[in-house]
Formats: sequence, C-alpha cells, structure tokens
Amino acid sequence: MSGGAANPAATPTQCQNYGDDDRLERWLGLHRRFVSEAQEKEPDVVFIGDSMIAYLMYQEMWDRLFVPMHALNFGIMAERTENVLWRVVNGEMDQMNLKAVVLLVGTNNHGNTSEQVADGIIAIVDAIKERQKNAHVIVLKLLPRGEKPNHIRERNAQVNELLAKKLVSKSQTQLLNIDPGFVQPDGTISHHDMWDYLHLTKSGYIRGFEPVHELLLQILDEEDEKIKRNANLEELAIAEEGN
Amino acid sequence: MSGGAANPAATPTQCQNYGDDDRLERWLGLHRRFVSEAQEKEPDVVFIGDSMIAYLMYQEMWDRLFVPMHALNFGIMAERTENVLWRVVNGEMDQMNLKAVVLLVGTNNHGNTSEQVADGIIAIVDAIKERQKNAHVIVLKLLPRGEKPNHIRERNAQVNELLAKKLVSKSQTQLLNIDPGFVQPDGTISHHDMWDYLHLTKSGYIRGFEPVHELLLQILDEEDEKIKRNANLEELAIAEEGN
Amino acid sequence: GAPTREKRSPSEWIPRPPEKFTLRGHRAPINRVAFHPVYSLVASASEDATIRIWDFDTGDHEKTLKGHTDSVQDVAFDNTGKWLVSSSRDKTIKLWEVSTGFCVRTFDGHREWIRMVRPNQDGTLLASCSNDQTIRVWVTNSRECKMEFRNHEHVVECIAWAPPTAADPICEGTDNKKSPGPFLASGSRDKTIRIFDIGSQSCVMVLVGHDNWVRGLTFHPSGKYLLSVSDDKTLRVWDLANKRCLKVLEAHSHFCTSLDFHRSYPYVVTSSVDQSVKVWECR
Amino acid sequence: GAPTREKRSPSEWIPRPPEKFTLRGHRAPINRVAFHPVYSLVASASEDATIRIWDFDTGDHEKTLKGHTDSVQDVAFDNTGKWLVSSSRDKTIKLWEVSTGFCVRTFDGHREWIRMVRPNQDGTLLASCSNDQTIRVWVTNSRECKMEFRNHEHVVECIAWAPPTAADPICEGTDNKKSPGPFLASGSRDKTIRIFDIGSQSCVMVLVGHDNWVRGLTFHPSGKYLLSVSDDKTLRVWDLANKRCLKVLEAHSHFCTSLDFHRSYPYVVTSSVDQSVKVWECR
Repeated sequence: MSGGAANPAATPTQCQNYGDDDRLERWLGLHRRFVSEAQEKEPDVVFIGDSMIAYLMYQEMWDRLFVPMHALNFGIMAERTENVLWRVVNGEMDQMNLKAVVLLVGTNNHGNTSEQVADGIIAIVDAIKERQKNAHVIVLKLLPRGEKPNHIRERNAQVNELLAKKLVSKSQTQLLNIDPGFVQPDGTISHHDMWDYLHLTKSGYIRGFEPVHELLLQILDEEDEKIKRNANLEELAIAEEGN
Repeated sequence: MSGGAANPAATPTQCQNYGDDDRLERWLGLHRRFVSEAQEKEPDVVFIGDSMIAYLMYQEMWDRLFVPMHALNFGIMAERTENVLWRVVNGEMDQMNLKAVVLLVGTNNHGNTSEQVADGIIAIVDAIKERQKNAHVIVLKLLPRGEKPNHIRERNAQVNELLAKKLVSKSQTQLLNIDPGFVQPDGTISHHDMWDYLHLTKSGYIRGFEPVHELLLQILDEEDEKIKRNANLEELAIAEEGN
Repeated sequence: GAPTREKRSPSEWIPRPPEKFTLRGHRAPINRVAFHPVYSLVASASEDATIRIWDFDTGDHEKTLKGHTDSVQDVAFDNTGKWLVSSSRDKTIKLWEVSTGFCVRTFDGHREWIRMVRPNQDGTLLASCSNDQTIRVWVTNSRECKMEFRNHEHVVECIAWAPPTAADPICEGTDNKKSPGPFLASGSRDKTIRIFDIGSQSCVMVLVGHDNWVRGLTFHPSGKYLLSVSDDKTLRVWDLANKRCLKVLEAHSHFCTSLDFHRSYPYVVTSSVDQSVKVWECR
Repeated sequence: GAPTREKRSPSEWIPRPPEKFTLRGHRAPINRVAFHPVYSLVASASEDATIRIWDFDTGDHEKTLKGHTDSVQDVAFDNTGKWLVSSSRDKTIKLWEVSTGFCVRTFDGHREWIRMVRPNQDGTLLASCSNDQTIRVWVTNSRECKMEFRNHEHVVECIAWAPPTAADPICEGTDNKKSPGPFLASGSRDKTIRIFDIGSQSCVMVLVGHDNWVRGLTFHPSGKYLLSVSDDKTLRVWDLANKRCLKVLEAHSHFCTSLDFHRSYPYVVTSSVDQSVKVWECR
C-alpha cells in the first residue's frame, strides 16, 4: 500500500518555514493561485512537482512545445512528496478535465528512506487518478545529482526501481526516464547539464524533457487521430448525401 | 565599520546543509568552478549573489544584453551575505581585471537584523574593492517579496536605507534601484512579476534589470569613448603624416 | 503620424488613446462586451453573474441585469436591440427585455457551461454552444430547444450565423441544390469548423486545417468567406464555395482568442493572449 | 547527400566524420594546433606547458617540447618548417628546432601573457601580441626586440603578417608613396584593427567598426582584403585600398573565436563559442 500515517513522505503536509522567513505564506499563496487556475483555465495538461518542474517555465521550450498543448505549471521550489500530495488533495487537481499530468518530485525528501519516498510518489499518483479519471499520469524518474557519486544518487536510483515495480500495475500510468546519461563515464555530472549539479541548464532541459514532449504528443494525438478519422468519415458521408 | 566576529552576516561562512543533503558539497563544487572561471575566462563584468542573480542566466536578456559584455554569473541559490563573503575572500574575485561587479544578496538572511545584513553587504563590497581595484561596484537594492505586506519587506527596506547611507562615501560604488514598483497600490505583488512572490518572472527580470544594463553600458562606454576618441585622433594624425 | 481627425475618412478610423470612459462597477473580471445596434449603449457580462448596461455617450450606468447564478460568459443583442440574450456557467441562457431589464425567459438544457449564444438575423432563433460539446438551436419565443448537434468531439468554443449572402456559396460548396438554410457555423477545440443547415437539421460541411482550438468565427459580409482564429496563432480565411482554406495569416505570437469584422468598413480585428489587439485591413 | 569522394573535386573537400585519429597525451586542455607546411606533422600547444608534435599519417606521437613554465597559448611553424615558435602565459616566446626538439632561443620582454606569435614570410622576424596591450617585433636570429607598439588600449588578441600582394592596396589606403613594409595587422579588445608599417615603425591605418573584441584576422590571398572575426558575432571584410568595411557577415550566434583562409581554395573557416565551425565559400 502507499503508506499511512507511519510514512511522513506520504502524509499530506504543508511546507515548513526555514526559520523566520515567509516561505509557508508564499507557498499558500501559490497554492491558492494554482487552485483558481485549475478552475478557470481549462488546461489539457498539468505539470506538478518541485523546482525542476517550476523552472521548466523559464525555458524557451516551455513556450514553444508545452504551452500550445494548453499546459499549466504547478511546480514549486524545494517541494517534498508530502507537500505535493497536500496540494493535490486540497484542490489543485479538481474540476479540470485533464488529458495528462506530468509529476516530478522526490529528490528533496532528505531524511526519508527510498521506500518512503517511492510510497509518497505512489500516494500522489493515486490521489491524482482519483480526481482526474481520464488523465494519463506520467511519472518522471528522479534525476541523478551532485558533481560526484554520492548517497543521494543511490537513494534516487532505488526510488526509481521501486516505482518501476509499483507503477506497472496501474492503468494509464507511465514511468518515464528523463536521464539521457547525465552521469559521465568518470562518474561526474557536468555543469553544462546541471549548472549547480542539481538544476538543469537550458541544454539539460532540452535533452531531458524532449521525451516528455514526445510522449505527450502521442497521448494527445491519440485523441486527435480519432477526431480526424471521424471528421473524414463525416465528410465522406456528407459528400455521398449530396450526390 | 562592517562588523567583526560579532556579526554573523559579515563573517565569511560556508553554506549549511539542510539536514541530510548534498548542498554544501555542491556549493563547494560551484565555488571551485567559479574560481577557475575567474582565472580562465577574462571577464569584464561579474554578477554575484543569490538565486535572483543565478536565474538571470536562464533569461533571454542574459544572452542578449550581458553575455556580449563578457559577463560571468556567480549566483547561487539561497545565499546569505556571509556565504557570498566567503566566496569573495576565497578566490572568486582574484586575478581578473574587472570593469564592474554587480552584487545582489541579503534577502535570505533570516534571523539577522537589518543592521547586520547591511554590514554584511558592506563587508562584501570592501572585500571586492580590495581585490578588484579598478572595478565599479554596483550594489542592487533588495527587492520586496511576499504576496502581501510582511515584516521581511520592512527589513529589506531598512537594509536599503542603511546601504544608501553607508555606500555614499565609497568611490566607484553605486547603489542601484531595481524595483520599478513591484508592490501594487493595494500592497500586493503580482505573480506576473514574481511567480512565487519571491523570484522574478521573465517580464519581472526585464523590468528590474534594464537599469542594470543601462548603467553597465555607461560604465563600459566611458572606456569605449576614450578609446574611440584616441583612435580618431590617431587616424587624423596618420592622415596628416601622409600629406 | 496618422492624419488628423478632420482629414481622416471613416475608413481610417481605428481606436486611438486615451479612452473616452472607464466604466467601473462589476466586482469580478468581465468576459464579454457588446454594442447596442441602435442606441449609444453597451452591455458587459461578468464573472460576478451580472450583466450591466452602460450609456457610452454619458458614461452612466443604466441597469444591472441580475438572475444568473454563476459567471456570465457571453451576451448579445438581437438586430433590433429590443432584447438581449446571455449565457452563463450556470448552464442556462436568459432572454432580457432591454427597456425594462427584466428576464423574460430562461432556456435550460445544456449539461455544462455555455460559451456563446447568438440570435439569428430575424431573432426567431438562438444558437448556443457549450462545454458539453453540443450546439443547440432554440426558438426564441418559446422555451423549446428545436435541435441539438453532437457532431463535435470536444468543447464548442464559438458559433456564427451565416448572413443571407453566404447561402449560395455554401450550397455550391456542398453540391446541394438551393437550400433555404439558415446556416450556422461552429468552431471547436477539436480543431474543426462545421457548417450546419438548420432547415434540414444536418451538418453539411467540415473544415479541417487549424492545428489547435478554434476560438472565434466570423463570416465575410460578402458571404463568400468564413474567417476563423485559433490557439494555433493563425487567422484563416476559408473559401466556402470550394470548401478549402484560402489563406493562413500568422496573426499573433500566442493564442488568438477572438475576432470581429467591421459592419461597414473593410477591417478585421483580432485579440490574443500575447496582450495585443490587431486591426487588419482587407484588400 | 554530398558527392562521393571519387567524384569530388578538391574544391569540394571539407572535413567529414569520422575523425582519422584521436591523439591523446596532453594532460590539460589544448589551446592551438598547427599543420607543418611540408611534412605530415601537426603541432599542439597545451595548458600543460608542453608542445607535442604528432605524425598524422601514422597517428604517432613524435616529440614533446618542454621548457615553458605555464600554459602554451600559441604555436606556429615558419614557412620552411624547420623551426617552430611558441608563446606562453609565462610571458616568453620560445624558438624550437623541429628536427631535434631543442629550444634554441627564448625571447623575454612582454609583461603579461602572450596570446599569439607569428613568423613573417621569410622567417627573419617574429611578431607577438600580449595581454600587456603591446605588439612586439623580434629579430629571429638574435634575442633583439626590434620594436614595441603601444597603440592599442586593451589586450591585443591577434596579429597577421600581410602577404606581399597586400603592399599596394595598403599603400593606396594610406596615401603613401610605395613603402617596402613589411606590414603587420593586429586586432584588439579595444575593438579596433591596426596596420603597422614595420619598415617605418609606425601605425598607418586604424579600422574601426567591430562592436566587440576582435578575435581573429587573416589576409585575403589577393592582398586586397583583410578578414576579421569578433565577439560581436560577425565576420568582416575590409577593403584596404579604400580603408573601409566592405561587408559584414552575421556569422555565428555567439562570440566568433577564430578564422582561417585556405591556402589554395576559396574557403574561409570560422569557429565560435556557439560550438560550431562554419566553412564559407568565397565567390
């Protein structure tokens, strides 16, 4: 199961302040705005997760590839799985009629085991599917991080393995790899791909998120093809009636 | 004075880990890279500070306006004044022959008083001027933050006032305002300018950093004008010799 | 600069700042505005569930029409200006008497938001399109829903009644003997445009070409062409007699949200999420 | 696709993958490579302070030239290929005998990095340019620094000796009676290009036009034109007789770092921080 009260990574939790700052306040403001965008904007696709998702919005590829798909971005910096889960069960997946949801979160879950993190992600997937019954859920594998090999890379890799097992049985759900090989043969990650060895550069985003774009096109095209075929059949029918 | 051991915001300090993560390790890797870029790349301008500086790199305006000036970006997420100070005194301002340094840091100094933060920024300015004697130092005023009025906005405003007083006596140093009026008449900040009520959007960056571009052009042009005048004089001299 | 007002012929008149009035009163965003066909009045439909009528000679607020229970998406006057029709997220259409401000009829039937409602030329029929993916045609004087079209496979964003001049080109395009019509065009998020023959209650033409949601439609006054705008950022001109796309204009740098054709002068105006309004000259 | 090798005339030969050899051995980045003018050898200058000579027929490493104490920035063969000259961040220029690998002379004098060093056509002179903003001309056979030019107001990035064919156009451009020269061109971060008459030890031409650092220079074989590339992303063609910029090519999408002219075919090659190498046909 996806863990009950025993797993903090799978228990909906608001984000925490770092000492005396305004982080929770701003987070709640962002959440409110996402909820109203969900109600107002009629998107076909929602991207939700941590800063890797949020900063996709700064990329030229976002405007060129994802905005025309009527996609919205619900990414927030430093999110842990329990924060995204809280947002999903508190309105950010309500009302819309989504065709796809893209989820990336988990790399910030410091202090949790890989099982806890994987179960947290599964809890989010289940909560999304409960609210958006028609949507394809695309879960992105966690990326490696850090300049050199480190324990967080290992934990993220274990989370990915657990997700592969646990997601295979869920319908309309897919685990997608967005790591084109960021870890070089000598074990290091280049700053050309992750400028601070965690966040993707422009070319890192292009390499990593092209598969996301292609998969979304397939999902959206399935619908389009059906519509086109029916339109063509209808045109033939109309032509025949006229003759 | 800029505060001694009594002021943590003015004492060079490496960044801290958030619990069990790799933040310090990545930070040190970034620092090493910045030091070697300082030695290798012969920039004319360096931008240094926190995430506001770092994410300027994702903007189209960075490539179009600042890269041709031979500018480098030494911004890191979540930096406090004492972290930037540590980087400055440990090599990131060595060797180059800079014409200008742009500094923005201080908004993350939670737990410090406005005097402590201002003195931390002054300490950085002094450390830069000690190492880059020819450079103009451009200190950017701290921006407001948060969706609604809050105590951090007040603290940042106080820091700006203190900086105005303390910087006025320093040569080749300027305090520059990059707030075009982000706080609206009703006291709120729009997500069109700061998408999470802290970080600038693309249009927020354009509004805020255009003054930085203009000031840098003036500084760099002063040199250019001198060179052009001398080149013209020389051409005249050559022409006269020929006749 | 542009010629001064005295020297400008009416065909050169386009909106110039500063604005004449700013009309305040609604308590939420405004979704649609429409001019009265005769008097100096304008109607506005708002998310605050009301419709307001304003006099644009004086800037005065004339009436507030209350009755809807959710955001009003669309509002339109009939050709005489005697009454006004509105559509709302409360899934109803309401008919209002302009002189009194009373709601004289409510039309139920759609299962989701109604995005647009338009009276035909003589006012006897209303057409509406909805998030429920259908188009409905109503008899104005009764509450009767005369017909329901379920051809589109996604939300229907916009509809437009064909002018009488379009009847011949449409018939030519569908190889039909002369049909009395009337004809109705619709644009949908399924990226297609359809033409319906209301008389025979059938879809007679499907125009495929846009790469994204069709957001707005308007017939050329000559009746020969249908103009459409889309989230694919283009404005397209469709030749009805030949059932094909005549021209693709790269109109904006983001989604194109609506368009309109000037009643008497050869201008088309388009709006966009790129925050611009563009005026296009037809020549 | 391109014509196959047998069908291609030499004027169609451009670099095609895969590479013939990958030569490994340097322990730090390599700053410059240069072909030997006669034999199948290539020299590489590295940040590891050494110069390596390789045979590109066999892929073998022939020699390592050691002596510099800091990164070697530039290396060039003289026209006979008998010796090689190098410049380094250790502020010296060294002359090496290719057959033995011995350093036969060291030239001191520059006060900062030396970016480029070039022998003239007959090998009697060396020109060097430096971060100290000066250009120096040395007599190869002695250690004498014959002259120092301080005209530039910033780092001098590149130098190029003018071919004999350029003498007339340059003289025409400077309204000089025939001067024997030789002539030397320089490009600087001060955005200007200068032409020096070595015979009269003076600067005779200043070409202003680039908007950013001048990174590379090469003379057209005809001598009529000087080509330059810059961090302003352009390649410019300068008409020497008329002392003006004939053409501006928007060559790259980022800083242009260097260029070269093919000895016998009408091709120019440019390199850029945009990670591309472009081959331009001259016609």
